Amino acid sequence: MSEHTTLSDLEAAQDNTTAADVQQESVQNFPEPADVGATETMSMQQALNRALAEVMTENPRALILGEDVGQLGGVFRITDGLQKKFGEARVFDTPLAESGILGMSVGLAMAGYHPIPEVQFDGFAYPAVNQIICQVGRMNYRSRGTLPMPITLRVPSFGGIRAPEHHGESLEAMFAHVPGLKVVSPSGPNEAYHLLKYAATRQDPVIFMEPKSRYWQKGPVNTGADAAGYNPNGSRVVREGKHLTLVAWGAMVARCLQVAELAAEDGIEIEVLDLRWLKPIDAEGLAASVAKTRRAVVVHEAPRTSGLGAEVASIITERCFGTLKAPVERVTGFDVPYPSGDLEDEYIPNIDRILYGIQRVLEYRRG
Amino acid sequence: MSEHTTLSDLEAAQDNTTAADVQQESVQNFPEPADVGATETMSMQQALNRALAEVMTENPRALILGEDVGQLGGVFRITDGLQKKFGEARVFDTPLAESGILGMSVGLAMAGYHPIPEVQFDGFAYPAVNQIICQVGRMNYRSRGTLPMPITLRVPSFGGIRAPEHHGESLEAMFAHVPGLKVVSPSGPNEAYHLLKYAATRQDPVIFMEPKSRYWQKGPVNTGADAAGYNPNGSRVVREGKHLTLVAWGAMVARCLQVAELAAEDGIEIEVLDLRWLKPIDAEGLAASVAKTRRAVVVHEAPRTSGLGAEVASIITERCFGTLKAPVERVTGFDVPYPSGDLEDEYIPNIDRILYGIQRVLEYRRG
Amino acid sequence: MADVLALDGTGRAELAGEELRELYRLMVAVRYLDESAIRWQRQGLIPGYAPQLGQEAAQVGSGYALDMSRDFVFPTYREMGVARAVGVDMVEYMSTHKATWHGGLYDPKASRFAPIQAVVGGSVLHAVGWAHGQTLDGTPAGELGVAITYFGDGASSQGDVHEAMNFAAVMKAPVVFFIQNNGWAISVPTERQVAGGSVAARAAGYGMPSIQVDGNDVVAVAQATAAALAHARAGKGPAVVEAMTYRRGPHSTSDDPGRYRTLEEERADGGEDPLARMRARLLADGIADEAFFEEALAAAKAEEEQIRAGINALGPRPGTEMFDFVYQEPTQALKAQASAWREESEHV
Amino acid sequence: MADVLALDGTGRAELAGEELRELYRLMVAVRYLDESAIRWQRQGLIPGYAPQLGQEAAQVGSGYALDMSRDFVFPTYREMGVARAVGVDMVEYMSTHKATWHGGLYDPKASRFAPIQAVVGGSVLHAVGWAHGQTLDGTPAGELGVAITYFGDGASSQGDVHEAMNFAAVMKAPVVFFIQNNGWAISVPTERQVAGGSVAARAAGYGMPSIQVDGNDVVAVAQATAAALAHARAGKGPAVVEAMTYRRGPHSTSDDPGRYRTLEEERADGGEDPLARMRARLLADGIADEAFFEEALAAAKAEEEQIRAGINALGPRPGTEMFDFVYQEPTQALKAQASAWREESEHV
Ligand SMILES: Cc1ncc(C[n+]2csc(CCOP(=O)(O)OP(=O)(O)O)c2C)c(N)n1
Ligand SMILES: Cc1ncc(C[n+]2csc(CCOP(=O)(O)OP(=O)(O)O)c2C)c(N)n1
Ligand SMILES: [Mg+2]
Ligand SMILES: [Mg+2]
Repeated sequence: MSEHTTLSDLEAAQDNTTAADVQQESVQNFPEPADVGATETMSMQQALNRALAEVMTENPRALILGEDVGQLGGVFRITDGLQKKFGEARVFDTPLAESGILGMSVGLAMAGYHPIPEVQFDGFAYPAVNQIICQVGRMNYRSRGTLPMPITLRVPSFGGIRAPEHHGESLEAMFAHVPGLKVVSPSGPNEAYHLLKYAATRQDPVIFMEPKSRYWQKGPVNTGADAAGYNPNGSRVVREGKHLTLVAWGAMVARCLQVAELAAEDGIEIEVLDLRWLKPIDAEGLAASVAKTRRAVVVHEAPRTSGLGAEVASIITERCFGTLKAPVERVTGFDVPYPSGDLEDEYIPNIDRILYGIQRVLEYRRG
Repeated sequence: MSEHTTLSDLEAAQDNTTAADVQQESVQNFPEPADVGATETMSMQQALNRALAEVMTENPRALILGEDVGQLGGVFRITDGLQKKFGEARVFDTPLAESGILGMSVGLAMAGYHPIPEVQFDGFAYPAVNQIICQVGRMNYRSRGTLPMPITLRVPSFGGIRAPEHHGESLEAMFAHVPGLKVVSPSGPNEAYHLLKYAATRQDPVIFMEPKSRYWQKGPVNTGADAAGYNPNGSRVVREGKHLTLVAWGAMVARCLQVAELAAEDGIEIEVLDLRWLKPIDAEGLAASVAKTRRAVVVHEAPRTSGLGAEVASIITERCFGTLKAPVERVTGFDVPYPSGDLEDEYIPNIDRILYGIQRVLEYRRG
Repeated sequence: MADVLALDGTGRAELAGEELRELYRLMVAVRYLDESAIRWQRQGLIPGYAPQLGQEAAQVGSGYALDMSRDFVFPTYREMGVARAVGVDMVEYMSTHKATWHGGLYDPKASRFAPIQAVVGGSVLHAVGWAHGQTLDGTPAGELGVAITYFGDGASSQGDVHEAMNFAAVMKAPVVFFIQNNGWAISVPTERQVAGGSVAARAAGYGMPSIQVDGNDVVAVAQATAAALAHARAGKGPAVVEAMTYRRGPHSTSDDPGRYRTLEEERADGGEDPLARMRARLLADGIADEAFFEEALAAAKAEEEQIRAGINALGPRPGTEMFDFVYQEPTQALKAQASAWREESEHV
Repeated sequence: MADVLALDGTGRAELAGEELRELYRLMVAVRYLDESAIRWQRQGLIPGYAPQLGQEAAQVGSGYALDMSRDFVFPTYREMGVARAVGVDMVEYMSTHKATWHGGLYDPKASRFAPIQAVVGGSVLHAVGWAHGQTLDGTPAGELGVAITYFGDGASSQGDVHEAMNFAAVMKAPVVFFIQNNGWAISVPTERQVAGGSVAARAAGYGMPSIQVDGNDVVAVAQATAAALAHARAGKGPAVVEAMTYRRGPHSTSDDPGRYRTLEEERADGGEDPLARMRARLLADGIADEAFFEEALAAAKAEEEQIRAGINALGPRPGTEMFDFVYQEPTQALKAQASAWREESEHV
C-alpha cells in the first residue's frame, strides 16, 4: 500500500489532536532537572534528524541505510539532508528488501561499521525478523564477544495516522523477548534526540521504535553543551502522583498525561511513568513508583495477549505484591489485526478506556 | 547445522531421562475420565503420524508439505509413510524456503485446500514470520471471512536434545501475540494424537508446537471409536493438588510432574496444569485451579522477559488477586540465546530451579 | 523490447475492432477514476491514494487477457486498473483508500481478485500456492485456471519473489508473474533496484519463459499476457511478463517526487502516454472517431460520479467487525474483549 | 561444465609442483579428519557431525585460492575443509560438533572465518555487507578484500540468497558466491530444488559473471575461485562459482540416506572420488610418488590424533558464559539472572 503518511497527512493528523495533547508534551510535564542549558523547540522528526547528523559527524564509521533514506530523506524525512551532508557512501538507499537491509547491516558491523538501518514501517520489519533474531541478536554471543553488533535499527512504529495496512504495528513484545537485543522508544522530541544519540553510540544492537504519530509534535530539546546531564537509562516519571501509576511508552505517554489531567480534576493524582526502555525494563523504577502509589495501569497499543503489558504487570506484581491494592490493569489494543483508519480510534486505547481501567483499579475490593 | 536429532540421537537422549520421567507420562498421571475405550501404547511420533494419516484420509483436501516430509518422512519421521499412502500430490517436498512454504500454504488455502505445512525446526520458522503474521493470521480478517486460512503449521519445538544452534527455540510468546492465530502444544502421545486431529480439522490457522524432546516417549493413546469423549479444548489438570499450581506446556509438563512427585515426599501437594492451548489461554481453568491452591508457579523454556509466563501470571493475578498468597513465580529460560548442548541443562528449567521457585512461593510473606 | 525466451502459442488471436474499442473505454474509465481519486484525496474525501497514472495500458491490457471464469488475480496496491478491467466493484475496491477496510470491501472470492496487499511482494507466493492447487484437482492441462500476480520493480528485490519463482518453476505451477516495471520504487530508480536491469531476464535462470513488453502499448500487453496465460494454462508451468512502463505520478498522494526527479526527467523518461497512443492508433486505423472518444469519456465521468457517490456514502464499519472476522471459530477470550469494548465504547 | 559468463582475468597463474602437493596434503588431512569425526560420533565423543565427504576438492580448492591477509570467509555448517585450508584452529572449529559452543570456539575475527552458521542461507547477506564495507574505506580497486560465502544447492532456494545477489550486484560489492552443488539438500535432489538446474545460471539475471566448475577437480576449483576473486578484488563486483560435486555421505550422522537413494545411485551419481582423482593426476604428472602419499597420510593421522585429543580434553564451558557474551554492555536485569542462576545451580 502506498505511504499515505508523510508531511501533509501527518500535519492533518496533528490537527485532530487536542490542544491539551500538544501542551502536555511541554517541559513542565516532562521535568528534566538534570537537563540545564540551551533548549530549542523542535519536532521529534527534527530532533531525530539532528541526533543522526551529530552521530554521523562524531563517528565516521556510522552509516545510514534503508529504503528511500537517501535523496528522499525517508518517507518521514528523518534522514532529510543527510545524504547531501555525509555523501552517498555513508547514507545510501538499498533495494527493497528488509531481510537484505538487516543481513547487510550484520556484515557491515562485522567489518567494523556502525550501521543505522531504517525499516520504512513497523509492519515491514517482519521480513527481517529472521536476521534480527538469529543474527543481529546473536552474533556477539555466537562469536564470544569478538563480533559486536552495534546496529541501531530505526523503526517508525505504532498506529494513529490512518495509514494503510501494516503501517500501524507495535512490535515491542516480540523484540523484548529476543535475547541480545535492547529496545527503546522515545515519547517526545527531547527523549528522541537524546535516546537516539545514546542508542546509536552503543556497542549492542538497539531497536529504536519511533512513535510515528508524534513525529510532528514540537517540544523543547536540550541540545546545549551540558545536555550531558541527561540520563538516558531507565524509565522516567513524567508526572508525579500518589494514587496510581500509569505506565506507558511511545505515543501513549502523551495520552496518559491527558488522562492524568482529567483525573486530577476529580482529585485523583496519577503518576505517569514513561517506561522508555522496553528491554531492559526498569524494574526498580516501576517498583519505586508503585511502592508509593500502590496501584498501576499499563497502557499499550499492541494486542493484549502476550503483549509487553503482561511483562510490566508481572514485574510490578513480583516486586510490590505485598503492598499492591489491586491487580495491575492492562489497557491495550485488542487481540485483532490492527484495523483500518476508520476503526483505529476504537482499537488504540483512548482516554475513556484508560479512565475505565483506572476506575476498575481504584474501585477494586478484594473479593 | 546438520540435524543431529533423528532416531538414534533421540533414543540416546531418551536414555538420559530418568525412569520417573518416563513413568509420569502414564495414564495414571494423565487421568482422562472421559476417554474410555481402546488404548494403544505408542510414542508421540507415532501418535502424530497416526493423527495425520487419519486427517488425510478423512479430508481429501488436506495436504502435507515442507522440507523432506515426503520420501524421508521428515527428519523426525512424523510424516513417515504418508507420501507412499497418499501420493506425491498430497504429501510433497518443497524447495528449502520457509517463507515459500507458508506463502504457498496461504494460496493453497485460498484455493480451498487444508495445508498442513511443517517447518523443520522451531528456529527455521523465523524466515516465515512475515507470511505467518501478515498473511496466515490476517487473510480471514482482511477478506472479511471469505478466505479462511485452515492452515495447521507443525513446528518441532523447544530444546533438550543437544541439537545445533536454532534447533531448540520456543516461539510461543511470539505466536500467541499474533492476532488471528491459535497455538497449541501437546505434552504427551495421547494429547498429541487428539490435539493434532482437532487442530487439523479447524477452519482457523493453528500453530502446532511439538515438544521434540518427547517425540520418542511412549504412552497410552485412546484411538478407540469412543475417543470422541476427549475434550480438546482448554487446559487440563494432569495431577491434582491443593498447595500450589504448577502451570506448564509441552516438554515441561512431564518435568513438572516429576517435581510434584518429589514435593509430595515432603507433603506438598502440587497441582499440575497442562495449559495445552497457548492461544487462546484457558483463563477459567487457570483461575479455577489457583482459586483452590492460592499459589502458582509457571514454567517455560523460553526466555523470561516478555515470555508467555508473563501472560499466564497476569491472567492468574487478574483473576485471583484477592486470594493469592504470593505473587505468581516464573521459572523460565534466561534472557540469553539458547545455548549449545553442553549448557542446555543449565538453561532449561530443571527440577532444582522449579523446586526453588516453589519454595519461594510457599515461603512468601507479605513484607 | 523482446522475448527473453520465446513463449510458444500466442493464446489469443489478433485483437479486432470492438475489442480494441473496449480496451480504450477501459483505459479512459481507469484514467478518469484515477485522476479523480487524487482530487478526492485533496478534497478530504479519502485520506490517501496510490495513483496508477501511466500504467493504464499495462493494467487494462493484462486484465483484459484474463479468463475470469477460471483465473485469479493477486494484486499489490496499485492495481486499480486491473480491478476495473476484470469487473471488481469499484466502490468496494476504492473503500480501502477511504480507510474503511484494509484490503477492500469487495468479496475477493466471488471477484476472483485477492484482497489489496500492502506488503510489497507479499502475495506473490499466494499466487503460486493457488496455482499449484489448480493442478491437484484433476483439471486437464489446457483448461487450468491461472494465477496472475502483479508486482513492481521494487518488489522484485524481495526474497519472497525469488522463492515464488523457484517454487513455481520447480512445481510447474500455472502462474503468470506480471511485473509492472514503472521505473521507480518510491524514490529509488530501477537501475539501483534491479541488478541486471530486467526482471524478465531473471526468468531464464529458473528455466522459465519470459517476455519483456512495451507496457505502454495496451495491445502488446494484452497479447503478451495472453501468450503467458496460454503457456501456463496448458500445464507448461509459469511464465514472466515484464511490462516496461512509467509511474507518471507521485508514488502516492503523500509523496513529493520533486525531491528525487525533475519534471524534465519525468517528461523524458515517461515516454508516450499510453492513452494518447491508443487513441492515435484507433484513429489511424479507423476503428474509432471523435464521437466514440467523447462517448467513452462521458461514460467514464458518469461512472466516476457513481463511484464517488458510493464512496461518499460509505460510513465507517461498525466496530464489532474488528472482532467478527478474526476467526472462523471465535474464541471466548476474544468474545470477552468484544463485550468489554462494546461496554466501554458505548458507555453502557 | 562451462562458464555461464566468462570471467576476465584468471587471477592466478597455473598451479605448479609444490602447490599441487600442498593441495593434496590438505585434501588428505580433511578427508581423514572428516572420516574420523564420524567415528568420534559413533564412539560418543561428539553428539553429531555433518560430513563433507566428497567435497574435499570444492572446499580445499576454493579455500586455497583465498588471500587470508584480506579476504574473509562466511561458511555454513559443512565447511570443515575450508576451515582447515585457511588455517582455522581445528579443535576450536570442531568444538561446535561437541556441542561446546554454537558457532565454534575459534576467534572468527582473528581467523577471518565467520562463526559456523546453522541457518541455511543465513550468512550470505553478511558476506555482502562485509564486502560492501571494504569499498567504503578507501582501499583501491585491485586490493580489495573479498568476502566468500559458502552455501548449498538447497540454500539457493532461500529468499536471503536472492536478496544478497541482488544487493551485491547493484552495489558492486566484492563478494564471491561459492555454491557447493552437492546434489542434495538432505533428501531433496537438486532437480526438485533448483529450478533451471543451476545456481550459476541465475547470475546472468543479475548481470553478474558466473562459472560452473567441476567441483571434484581441486585444481579447476582453485582456478575458478581465483578468477572470481580477482574479478571482485578489482572492483568489478560480485561473481558466482558453482562447484558441481556430490555429497557422498549422509547429510549428517543422524541421517539415513537409504530412505531416499540407493547405493547404486550413489555410486552412479557420485562420480570420481576427488581425492583419488588428484592422486592419479599427481602420479601421472610425476609430481608425487607413493612415499609422498604415505607421508601425507601419516601427517593427516598425526594431525587427527592431536585434534581428537584436544576435543577429548574439551570440558563444558562454564555456565556463566551463557550470560557473559549476550551483550557488550550487560544489563542489570541479565546480571541479576546470572546471579540467580549461580545461586540455584551451585546451591549457594
Ligand atoms: C515489505 C514492504 N517494504 C516496504 C514497503 C513500503 N513501500 C510501499 S510501496 C514501496 C515501493 C514499491 O515499489 P514497486 O514494487 O516498484 O511498486 P510501485 O510502487 O512502483 O508500484 C515501498 C518501499 C512495503 N509496503 N512493504
Ligand atoms: C533456514 C533453514 N531451514 C531449514 C534448515 C534445516 N536444514 C539443515 S541443512 C538442510 C539442507 C541444506 O541443503 P544444502 O543447502 O544443499 O546444503 P548441504 O546440506 O547439501 O551442504 C536443511 C533443510 C536449516 N538449517 N535452516
Ligand atoms: Mg515500481
Ligand atoms: Mg546440498
